[in-house]
Amino acid sequence: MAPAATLPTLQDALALGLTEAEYELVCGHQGGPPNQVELAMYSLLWSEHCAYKHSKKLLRTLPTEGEHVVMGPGENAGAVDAGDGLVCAFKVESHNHPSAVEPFQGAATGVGGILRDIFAIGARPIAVLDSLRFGEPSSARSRYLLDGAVSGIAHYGNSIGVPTVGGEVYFESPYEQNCLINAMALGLAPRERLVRSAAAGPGNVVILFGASTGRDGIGGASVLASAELGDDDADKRPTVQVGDPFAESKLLECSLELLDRGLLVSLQDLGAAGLTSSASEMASAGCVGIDIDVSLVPLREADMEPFEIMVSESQERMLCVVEPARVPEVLALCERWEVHGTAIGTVTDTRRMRVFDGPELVGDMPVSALVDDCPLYDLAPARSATPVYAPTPATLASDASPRDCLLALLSSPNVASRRPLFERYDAIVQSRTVRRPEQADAAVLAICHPQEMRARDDGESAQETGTGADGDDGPIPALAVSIDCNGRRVAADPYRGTIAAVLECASNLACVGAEPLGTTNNLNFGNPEKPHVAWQLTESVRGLGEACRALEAPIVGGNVSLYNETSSGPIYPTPVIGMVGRLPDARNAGRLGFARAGETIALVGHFAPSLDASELSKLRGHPLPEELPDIDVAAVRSAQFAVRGAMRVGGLSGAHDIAEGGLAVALSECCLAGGLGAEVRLDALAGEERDADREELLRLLFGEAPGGFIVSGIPTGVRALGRRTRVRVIGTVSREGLRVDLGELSLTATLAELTEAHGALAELFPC
Amino acid sequence: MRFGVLQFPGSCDEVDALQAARRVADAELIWHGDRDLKGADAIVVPGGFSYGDYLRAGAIARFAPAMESVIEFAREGGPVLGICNGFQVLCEAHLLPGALLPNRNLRFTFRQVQLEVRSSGGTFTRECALGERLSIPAKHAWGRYHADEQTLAAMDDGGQIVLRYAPGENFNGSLQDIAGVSNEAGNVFGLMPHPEHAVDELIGGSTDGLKIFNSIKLTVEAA
Amino acid sequence: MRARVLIRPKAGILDPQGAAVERALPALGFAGVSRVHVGRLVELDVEDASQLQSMCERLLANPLVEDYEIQLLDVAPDAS
Amino acid sequence: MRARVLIRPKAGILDPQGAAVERALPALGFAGVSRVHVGRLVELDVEDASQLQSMCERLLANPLVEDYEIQLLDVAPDAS
Ligand SMILES: Nc1ncnc2c1ncn2[C@@H]1O[C@H](COP(=O)(O)OP(=O)(O)O)[C@@H](O)[C@H]1O
Ligand SMILES: [Mg+2]
Repeated sequence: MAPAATLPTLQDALALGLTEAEYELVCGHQGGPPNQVELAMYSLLWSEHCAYKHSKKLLRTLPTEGEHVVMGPGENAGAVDAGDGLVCAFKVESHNHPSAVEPFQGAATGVGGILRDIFAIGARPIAVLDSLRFGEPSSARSRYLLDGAVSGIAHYGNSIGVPTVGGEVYFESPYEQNCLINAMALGLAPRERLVRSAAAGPGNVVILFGASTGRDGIGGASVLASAELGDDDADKRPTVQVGDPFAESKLLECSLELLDRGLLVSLQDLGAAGLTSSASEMASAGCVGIDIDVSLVPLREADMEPFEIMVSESQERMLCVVEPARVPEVLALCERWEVHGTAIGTVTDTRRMRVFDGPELVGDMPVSALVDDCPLYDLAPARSATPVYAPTPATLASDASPRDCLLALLSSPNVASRRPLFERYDAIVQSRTVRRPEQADAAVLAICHPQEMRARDDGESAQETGTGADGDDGPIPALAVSIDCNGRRVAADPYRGTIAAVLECASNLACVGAEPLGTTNNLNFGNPEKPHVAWQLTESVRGLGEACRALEAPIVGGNVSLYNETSSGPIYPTPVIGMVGRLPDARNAGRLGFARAGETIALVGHFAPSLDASELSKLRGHPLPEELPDIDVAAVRSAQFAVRGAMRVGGLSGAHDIAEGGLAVALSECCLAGGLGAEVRLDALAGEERDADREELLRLLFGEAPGGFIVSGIPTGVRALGRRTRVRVIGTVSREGLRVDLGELSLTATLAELTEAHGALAELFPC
Repeated sequence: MRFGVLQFPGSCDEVDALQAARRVADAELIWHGDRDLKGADAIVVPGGFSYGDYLRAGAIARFAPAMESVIEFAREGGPVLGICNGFQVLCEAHLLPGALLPNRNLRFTFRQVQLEVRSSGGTFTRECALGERLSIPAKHAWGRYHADEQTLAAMDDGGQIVLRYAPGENFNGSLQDIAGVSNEAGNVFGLMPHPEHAVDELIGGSTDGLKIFNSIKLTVEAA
Repeated sequence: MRARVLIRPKAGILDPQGAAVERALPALGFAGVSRVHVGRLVELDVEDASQLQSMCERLLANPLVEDYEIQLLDVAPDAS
Repeated sequence: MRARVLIRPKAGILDPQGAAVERALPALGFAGVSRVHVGRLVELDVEDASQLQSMCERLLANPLVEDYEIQLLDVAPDAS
């Protein structure tokens, strides 16, 4: 052991992010002050990022079980039953703070990290989605972050051959200083290939494979990932982590082949906190100990200290446990995939994490102290008495005509077409993308396409899954996926806003004919030690749990990103929801656009729109309301049920859920997606409103609420929905532009006008 | 009739190409490190990011052992189709004239593009009519076709400019809207758009890409 | 005045391109090559050479992950 | 021996990267910049410098569209 004179002090512990009380606890566990390696490891594992100190108690309230759940929270990713012996693994993760420092690499390594979580449990990644938040695009910094992040996601996802099939982006000033970069990935695995991360079998060998270890992101997890970004963040900048998708593509193939050959006891990716967290968590999950010799770790830079090796966040690395007899075979396979494997340790029965540097013991800690004994904190929630978020300056006059409102909304950054973003992503590689962005409300991915496995040179054509889209006429089951969260609505009302985000995902799934299998979430919030943020978090998690219970879409995994705030205040609370569903036959996957002139257009659902916290209110510069109207979750659910059922039997030509910008924007989007127009009469609807004044009519046109859908199809198909929910026929698909009759507030716009307004984001990506 | 589809580290669309080829004939993957083309009657060099696209797209892959065999195969008249990264590899290997440079817009761009068949009846376009439009997705960052004027003139005369982007579709800035070219002998063909992603109504909405795979099959079977 | 800026991955930062080239060269029969790094080259005419450093910091290089070196060239090289 | 290879787009070939830099600089307040070209920089240790030209022809540059210039450096620059 290192001599006492070189032991770090309390000051060092504080600098690493531990509190004085936590440091005392560490000393207690260690029987004295920890040395440098030990302190580094404790400080990482006891960070908010790894220990969920402020969120774990809340997370325990979430529903995590259900008939489709195969693997719930606790593993690298959750998994649900996808049918036919396959499971779908999925998870969303954030890379907010690294991306604020270096958006390209931050976003790229965010994608790399979430993909590793998917293949760490044995699933082949089949899709990525991104969820992004920036300040208003009028700010140069926001545009820089947007371009960098999108480039980084494109770089990593495109290069590794996983399609990016969907996502979302919002521009709001509370994200100006603290952007959010969340990435979600899905994978497919034969059920028997699923693997857990728990180490087992004392005497088994711990093998590190993939990239060599450098000084990447040292201090990242505790300093970079969980502290508020101050003005002095230049000093806190550790070496930026650089992603190498080419290395990861080999790591992925190697990992899956190791599992296919049954060579591994367990597998784990190296993410935040590198070897420290991977090894300790593997040991903890398996109730064993692990000895690691850092002198065996292949280094990219000479002279790295043991603690640096233990905390390095170099990308594209994996850790596995292997029975001694299998080690040569494992190392040989690593060589074949050019990912270099090295035995760096052994599983022990000591239940201690021991770090050696050659013969010298440089760290020795009880696994349970490292992983389980970090204190958990209670939140002290209290709603702020004064508004926390300033209204956005008005850009639209309150007496603007309905037509001007519509065009302003269509061209506003939160509503305009995302084409300039998603055109930078390969959405079709792997040949299973049945619905790409802007074709439908959710992405749809065929399951049965025989490409689950990448076949290899030895002619194993490895068609593990089903029969393929061609040839036979059987159904082609598919997955649908959606990611969503309107942070402004959550800011107005964390409980109802979060319910709305969950409902929105399920509505998106319903529009393509899919029913939810499970949910993932990324809780992006400010500093939980502040009462108002604690209140937001508590209320949001309450809404999340209730909504997922009501929809029977349990939470199978997720992530928490706290301290997203700067001196200018916290971000909008942003519980990003990702939901995966299944549909029996991809051939009936819904589209959003109008399909044929002459078809009937109907408004479906008990839609009760409100301008509170709506996009229109934002453009008008209105402050956030005190709360949102109550949501009738059961009614929304029955509307989803009706739309889903009709879509599955081919009873509808199109379905689109009404979201930002309300009915008029949803109609415009259906026109644009189908290249057709619409003749819509809302007079009858307005007649339902007693004494409808101008604001009431605007509410009908542009108000927002969960549970409303625009559907189109032949009259009988549309009316059939009425057995389960409310259906109001409002018009007919036409060849001309959009025309909405609503007394004095009638409006018309040509398709060209709609297209131009909707294309407003193009100027953010100049050539 | 059997297709061989090369597989480099970093290839992404090789399984897609394999499955597309299997819609018309047999097909097998060929590992980059193998010299044995396993008796394939036609070779597909697929899309993706071979060797990470590092240095220059296609620059490293063209030296793979399997490519040596492909070069020989091509010299003997065997049909070779290069798609996207495969097109870049074939240019780097000098099996096709010209070079591919970063897109004019400097971005990876994914878009369904309309192509015009400018040379029909050959190995790869037997199934297409002159002037016919094909709807095929393109997705790449290095797709700007370049060759010097003399070469371009000779290619034009020799019917080597097989596909052009339809008016308004050339997002990468290729000279003369060139989307796909063949060698003088007509047995090597490269294009930036991805015909293997236009083989299934359900998945791409277009099946125009099948015409290229079918053309190869018919050519091989006629020989 | 013609100027040249050499932009390289910062020491210690992963350089996947350099690594890929280093692995490729021996296969082509070039032995004895090591420490390969791939960066960018920017050449430009400037009226005010004192601006170059700030141009590098703000646009040409990404100082978080790249180092840069400015060279002033008396004569413009013929690659224009 | 440390060597440096400068690789530039051949004269007359559209250089969109150079053009983008040239457009971006004035917006950042840098005036008087012209003829901007962006290329690649490869630095490496070689045992046999006579191999460099053939490395460039075969791998490092594409002579159809790029020019290259080899510089031999006496001292290794500190970017390792
Ligand atoms: N908001 C959340 N909801 C549900 N599960 C969560 C949430 N946040 C984290 N988890 C779960 O906690 C576990 C640890 O998460 P994390 O430390 O992010 O894992 P990893 O290191 O693999 O990225 C995971 O199983 C994750 O799914
Ligand atoms: Mg993990």
